Amino acid sequence: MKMWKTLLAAAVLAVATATSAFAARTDLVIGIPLEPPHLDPTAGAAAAIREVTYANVFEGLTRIGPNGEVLPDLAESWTISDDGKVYTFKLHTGVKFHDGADFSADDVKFSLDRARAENSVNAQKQLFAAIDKVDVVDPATVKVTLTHPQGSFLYNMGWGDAVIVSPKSADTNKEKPVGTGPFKFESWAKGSSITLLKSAHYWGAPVFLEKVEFRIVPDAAAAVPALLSGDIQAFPFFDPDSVSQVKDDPRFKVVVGATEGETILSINNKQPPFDKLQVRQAISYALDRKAIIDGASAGLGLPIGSHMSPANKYYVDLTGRYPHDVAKAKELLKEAGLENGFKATLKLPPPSYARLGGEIIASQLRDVDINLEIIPVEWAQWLDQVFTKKDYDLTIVSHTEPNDIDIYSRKDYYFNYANPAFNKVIADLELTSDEAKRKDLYAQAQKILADDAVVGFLYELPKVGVWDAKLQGLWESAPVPANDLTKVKWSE
Amino acid sequence: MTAYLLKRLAISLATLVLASIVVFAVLEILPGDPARLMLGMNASADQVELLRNQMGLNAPLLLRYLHWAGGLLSLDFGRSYTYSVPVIDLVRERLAVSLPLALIALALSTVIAIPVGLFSASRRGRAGDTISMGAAQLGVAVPNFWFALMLIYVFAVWLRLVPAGGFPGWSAGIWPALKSLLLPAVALALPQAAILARVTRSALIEVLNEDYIRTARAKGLPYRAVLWRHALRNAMIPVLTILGLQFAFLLAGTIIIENVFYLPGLGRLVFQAITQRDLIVVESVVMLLVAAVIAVNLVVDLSYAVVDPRLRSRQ
Amino acid sequence: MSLLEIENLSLTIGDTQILKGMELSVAPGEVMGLVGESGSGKSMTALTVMRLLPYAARASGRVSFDGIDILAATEDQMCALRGDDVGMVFQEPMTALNPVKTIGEQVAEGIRWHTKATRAGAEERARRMLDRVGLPQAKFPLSRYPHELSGGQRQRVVIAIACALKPKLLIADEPTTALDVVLQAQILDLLRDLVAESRMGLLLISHDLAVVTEMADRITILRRGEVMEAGDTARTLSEQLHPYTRQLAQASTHVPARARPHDTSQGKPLLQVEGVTRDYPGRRTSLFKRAVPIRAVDDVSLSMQPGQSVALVGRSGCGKSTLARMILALDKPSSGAIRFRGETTTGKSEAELKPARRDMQVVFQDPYGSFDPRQKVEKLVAEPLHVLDKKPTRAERREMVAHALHEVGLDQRDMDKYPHEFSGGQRQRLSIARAIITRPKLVVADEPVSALDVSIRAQILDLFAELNQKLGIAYLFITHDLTVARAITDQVLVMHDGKIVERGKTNEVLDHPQSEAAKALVAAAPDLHRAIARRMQEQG
Amino acid sequence: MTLHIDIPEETMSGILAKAFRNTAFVTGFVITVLILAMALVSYVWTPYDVTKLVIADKTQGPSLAHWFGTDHFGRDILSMIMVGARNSIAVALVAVGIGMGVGVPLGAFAAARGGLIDEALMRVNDLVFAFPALLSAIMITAIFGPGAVNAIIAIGIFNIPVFARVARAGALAIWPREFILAARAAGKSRTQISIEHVLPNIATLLLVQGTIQFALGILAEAGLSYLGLGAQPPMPSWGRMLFDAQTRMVVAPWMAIFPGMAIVITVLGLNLLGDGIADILDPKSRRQR
Repeated sequence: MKMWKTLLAAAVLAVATATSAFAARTDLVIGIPLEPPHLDPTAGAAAAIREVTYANVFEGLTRIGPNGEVLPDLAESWTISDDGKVYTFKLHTGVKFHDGADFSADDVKFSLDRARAENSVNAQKQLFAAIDKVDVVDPATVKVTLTHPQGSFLYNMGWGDAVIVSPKSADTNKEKPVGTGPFKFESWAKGSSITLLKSAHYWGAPVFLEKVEFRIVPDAAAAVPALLSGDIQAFPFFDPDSVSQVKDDPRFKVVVGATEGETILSINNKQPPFDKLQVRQAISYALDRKAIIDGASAGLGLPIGSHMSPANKYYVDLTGRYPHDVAKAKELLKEAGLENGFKATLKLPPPSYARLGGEIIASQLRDVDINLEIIPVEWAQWLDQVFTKKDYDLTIVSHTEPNDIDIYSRKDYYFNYANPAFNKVIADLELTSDEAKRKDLYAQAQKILADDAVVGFLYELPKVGVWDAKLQGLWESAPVPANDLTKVKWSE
Repeated sequence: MTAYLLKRLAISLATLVLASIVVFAVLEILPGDPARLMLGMNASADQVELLRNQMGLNAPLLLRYLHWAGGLLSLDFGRSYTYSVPVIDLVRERLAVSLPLALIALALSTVIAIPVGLFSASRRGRAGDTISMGAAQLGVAVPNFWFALMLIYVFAVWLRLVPAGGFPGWSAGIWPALKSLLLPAVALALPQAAILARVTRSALIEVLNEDYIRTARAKGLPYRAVLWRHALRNAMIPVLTILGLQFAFLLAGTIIIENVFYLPGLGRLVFQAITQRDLIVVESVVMLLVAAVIAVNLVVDLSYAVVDPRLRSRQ
Repeated sequence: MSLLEIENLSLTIGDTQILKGMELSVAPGEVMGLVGESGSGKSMTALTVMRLLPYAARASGRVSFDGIDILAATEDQMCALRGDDVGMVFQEPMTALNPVKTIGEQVAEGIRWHTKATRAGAEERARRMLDRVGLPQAKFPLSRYPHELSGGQRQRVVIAIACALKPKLLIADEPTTALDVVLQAQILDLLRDLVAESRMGLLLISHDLAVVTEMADRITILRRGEVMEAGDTARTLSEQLHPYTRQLAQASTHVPARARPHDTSQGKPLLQVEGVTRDYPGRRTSLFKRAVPIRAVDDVSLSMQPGQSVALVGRSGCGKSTLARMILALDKPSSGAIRFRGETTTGKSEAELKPARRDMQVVFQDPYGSFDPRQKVEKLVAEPLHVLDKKPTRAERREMVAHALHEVGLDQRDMDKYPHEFSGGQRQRLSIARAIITRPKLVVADEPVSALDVSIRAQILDLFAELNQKLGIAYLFITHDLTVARAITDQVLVMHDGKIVERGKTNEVLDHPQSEAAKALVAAAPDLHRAIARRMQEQG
Repeated sequence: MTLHIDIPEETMSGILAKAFRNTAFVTGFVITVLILAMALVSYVWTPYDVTKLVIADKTQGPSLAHWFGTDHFGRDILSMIMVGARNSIAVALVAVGIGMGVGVPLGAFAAARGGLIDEALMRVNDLVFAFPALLSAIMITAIFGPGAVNAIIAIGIFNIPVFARVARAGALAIWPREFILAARAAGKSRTQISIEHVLPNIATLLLVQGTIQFALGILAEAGLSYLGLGAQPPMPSWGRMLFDAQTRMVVAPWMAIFPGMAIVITVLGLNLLGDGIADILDPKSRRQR
């Protein structure tokens, strides 16, 4: 009896302190699922690096906006030569790095040259492949010359990998990132959290938050109680599978946005019997996308029929190409001489979309007598066995890079798919700048992939954000991996 | 005694060396390339090879073992592949969570278990004994991670008394830090306390059947005095053994609990490091844990001698 | 008026009746001997007086001590009595002391508890008490732990604890049973002196009639929880009015009827032991010094003729059991040689030993520990058949077992039973059946009767004698009990500190010992006739 | 380490009569038999097909149709617990088998030989003990990939030193007995003695340890499955069910509660059974009853 009283008293006290803290709040704890290996976006591929630093600590010449548009950033404006090969950037003045160093055109040249150098460890070197040379015109002007025109150059310069760093701090950015952004790095408790503080001398529009903590919560299981108990106020990348736990709670806002993540059932096109078109098509017919989306993604996410996000302007709806049709699938298998079905493996990387989706797909393919052995793998093994060595039958993965339909034309890519007709379309695209023609070429490309049933196209990975209902200004979608906090504030 | 001590030390060292070879060999056959993992899907084979060279992954096996083992001796554990900071720094940060957690859990389980064991042993066969040992049986049977889940939903989500997980760091102040270790410590301690209580009880019952207990009773000491002055100390040896095992278990076996509460402890570090193929971290932490187990065993062995004078004069 | 008065005491533990209408009294300064065989309830009587009975025990009747009704006393009252007015000494000195406390603490503890003395005061009294029981401060400081003392020394500490507060009554439950005869004599002397000094009443519990006769003024003879006879020691034992008393007395001094000793001079010796030494690795005193080995058997030579019965006697720890094991080829000598039937057994492999094993068998002391409880008698008794060259068929084997059982006086149907279905004496018969089934030439018997009650002991000795006559088996009897040696052997070897210090015809050596060791053994050995005679003499 | 073994001297019927008066034994026995029966029944009948996903029925609470509710794929939780019992029992049982099969001969051999061989075997034992078991199990499954078979190996390996230690300690307590000496005097070899006399006398000790390791094996399997390293879908496993449940605790607590209780009850039953056996066969505890 006495114990209960004490407990109650403690509870009241806890609630009281929690409420008083709400007045004029300027701090925020954001949950992120993965810990960044380090904090230098120019030296690693991990999305987690960008989820902490992009637009907050580091800035580039341009930046990507909440809806995937290209916006000026450190470059206040630019001009493009008529042949499309020379870009002249006009830079903001009075910009300082967090360590007090002045920002100038020299830093831009340093950063771009460093990224494309021979020994560069930049994870996206192809972004800079078109650059021929970088010239400093004056401290506030930079001229970039390309070897050939590149439609996506300004977009490329908005990637996290292309941010501008200072020569003084470039080598130490992994541990102590120094950029020009509105927040400066404060501390990193490894395995636990990363703290940023408002930067005193930010050149742009002032931000609202004083202190931001990125708390690392790898398990969806831990995320829910952390959110419910108020320890963490925002999960911009929430596991869709857990949404049901909070969606009816008025304290929280659930925001579903789009990503560039085409979630697909990847097929090893050279591995018999998957080298037979009928088999791949049979698989496509056997898949029930609605059940997969309901079961693996809480009903969130749009079905796709080819490798293109429905939010993309080049998107063509091909979801009707392979309706869920078990009889048809069985017929195709019979044509392929596999009326008794066959066995295969399904290697699943850790994310819940893969693990849950895999169970459902295995159950669906069992209906057409394809028996899948599920082999869960860690990312390291997946990259090694599936991606590099192509030692797999089937796998599920989300390709989150934007506009990446060209991967099907890459030599030795892990799909083991080679179609000269498709390769030609992609090659033509590189050289075509006419919008109408491009649109047509993209449509062709999508159609070829669908017809060939290269992989099982499942759905567009939703970006589910869950945060405190009083929080404003977080991105709804994720055109690039980022947690842009420049406009985030607490409502009273 | 000195000879015994030296012999024990020598055996411990030999075990450590053997363990280091086993650890190194096991991790060699772990599939997955750390360099590829660091660079991601878009990097070329050349880039991966470049990084492998930089990380020293292409050196001959023996050389790498000697380099690593030599480093261990001088407390230089190398640099983490994924974090690119010295492993020793990582370990130090994580120990600041795991060590207090293990100690609190151990203290908690001892404080609960010993009195329950004493109570139960002295009321052998009566209702109090049956009830407390029934509870202990239940405690042994509950998986600690399931218990942890239940605790979170009751105390963190429903009652909101303590955080659901995470660790604010000692810099946030002693109390908030301790508060966030409270639930994990309870989740760890209760099943351990159940085991310890059972061991305490049976050790005491064993001792209470000894002749010298009768001698003490024949001196006119009341039962309670005999229990405290004569029985408890003699029953300490099995209890100490279990305590030693538990400390080792708590330091290393917290992997699951640290995952449930997303505490940045040693257990989670090594779990993550395995999945991320941060081999150097795995190797170092496993060695550290093995060393801790061996050291604890040594300490337990020596504490036997403190408890039992017969062992002080053995070889 | 009596100090302790037990009237019509009955005791049950669970469903088992332990004591029935027990009567006993002890007057101040009197020594009362309580005699009985195992299971007679004598220890339970002592525990009833101390009120230290097991949980499930129920006592009725009347026990009064110094005017206090013990059975009705509260636990607090009992605590005040125990250790202060009543002290108790137990049988097993090795386990009666708390191993983790110093002897000083253990003696002083009761003193402090009852007198509320200061630590220093209690320690001073403890020191004086230990000095009194023969453990002077100079050699045995209070800071010694029990494991640093020998069995006899530990029993002195237990006595010091019991007598520390000069109790009115001292209860000694088989205080010397676990000790060898020489130590037994010393401890009994000590008890006698302590009792006389402070006019304590002493309740001495023992299975050994001779010990009780030497010590007690009056005796009570107990059998299966009932008093058979009680009264003045000398008169009771000399008159032996009650048949059970007579039976006990006769069994204690029983000598099997034996024909004249075999002619031992003829032929080749059966067993020859030549210069055998056995060292055990000793304890290292320092890391840098080599451990000094402990020499258990030191340059022993002996020889036995076929059919001869030889006793190997000595105090505990003198090396006699080690020697026996080496003779049985269960242990290897460090140096020297053993020849059996003229062939060397030392350094041979188990396969090479098979012929020797056939002719050499063993009987152990503990009738309970020497049988695997998981096997039936048939298999156990047949075990030595393993060494036969030709494996007997099952029918043959049963035949042989049946025959062996018959020879030791057991029924052949017993072969389908498990060992726990037999009593201690029957088990020792089984043990002998096992030993003779291969018709061996030599049986080594290691204290074969010392764990048995006197009446059973007499029967087993008869059996040994009979088999010796019938089968011509030679015996090597290992014992510390001179009455056994006298009863059944022709020759005796006296062993001391690993060496054989005296040898000769049994009667000659025991009647006229020459060596110090033999003299001490003979002097200390309790002898019922002698004790009765002395009692009679004292009383005139 | 010294160990005291009291060898009960009783007939089988006496032991059985005693067993059925022992509450712990009876309770443990009944629970264990029920769980085993449940696992066996699941081979021929379960309320629902556990390999059939019915997404439309997902996360339904307990009802008459689904006594323990349904999971996130609409599968019947009662059916999954029944089938999952198979997996838990199989993994733990085989792991105990591995531990006994390798550990007991090793321990008995070490005790019989003594000397350097004993020392060396025990040092290897210490080496295995020095590795935190769960961590090593994680590494083993990381090398060979997760799955029921690898879980068995990982748990089984750590059972070996446990049984080796128990068998050695038990055998060391038996070896100085006089009946062993008698057998040696009868010319039996060490191996013969180990098989004929030592092993039968430490069998009860091993049986008790076996039930303990069985229970621990079920807990360990649950832990590994909870980390996603145990049995893989579509084969249901209790630990995996908890893993799936933990992200749905708010909306579907039954998904966590029932499999958790299944584990608790099974482990409790086995521990009670082991305690009961130890109680019945230990004369020392009997004395007080």
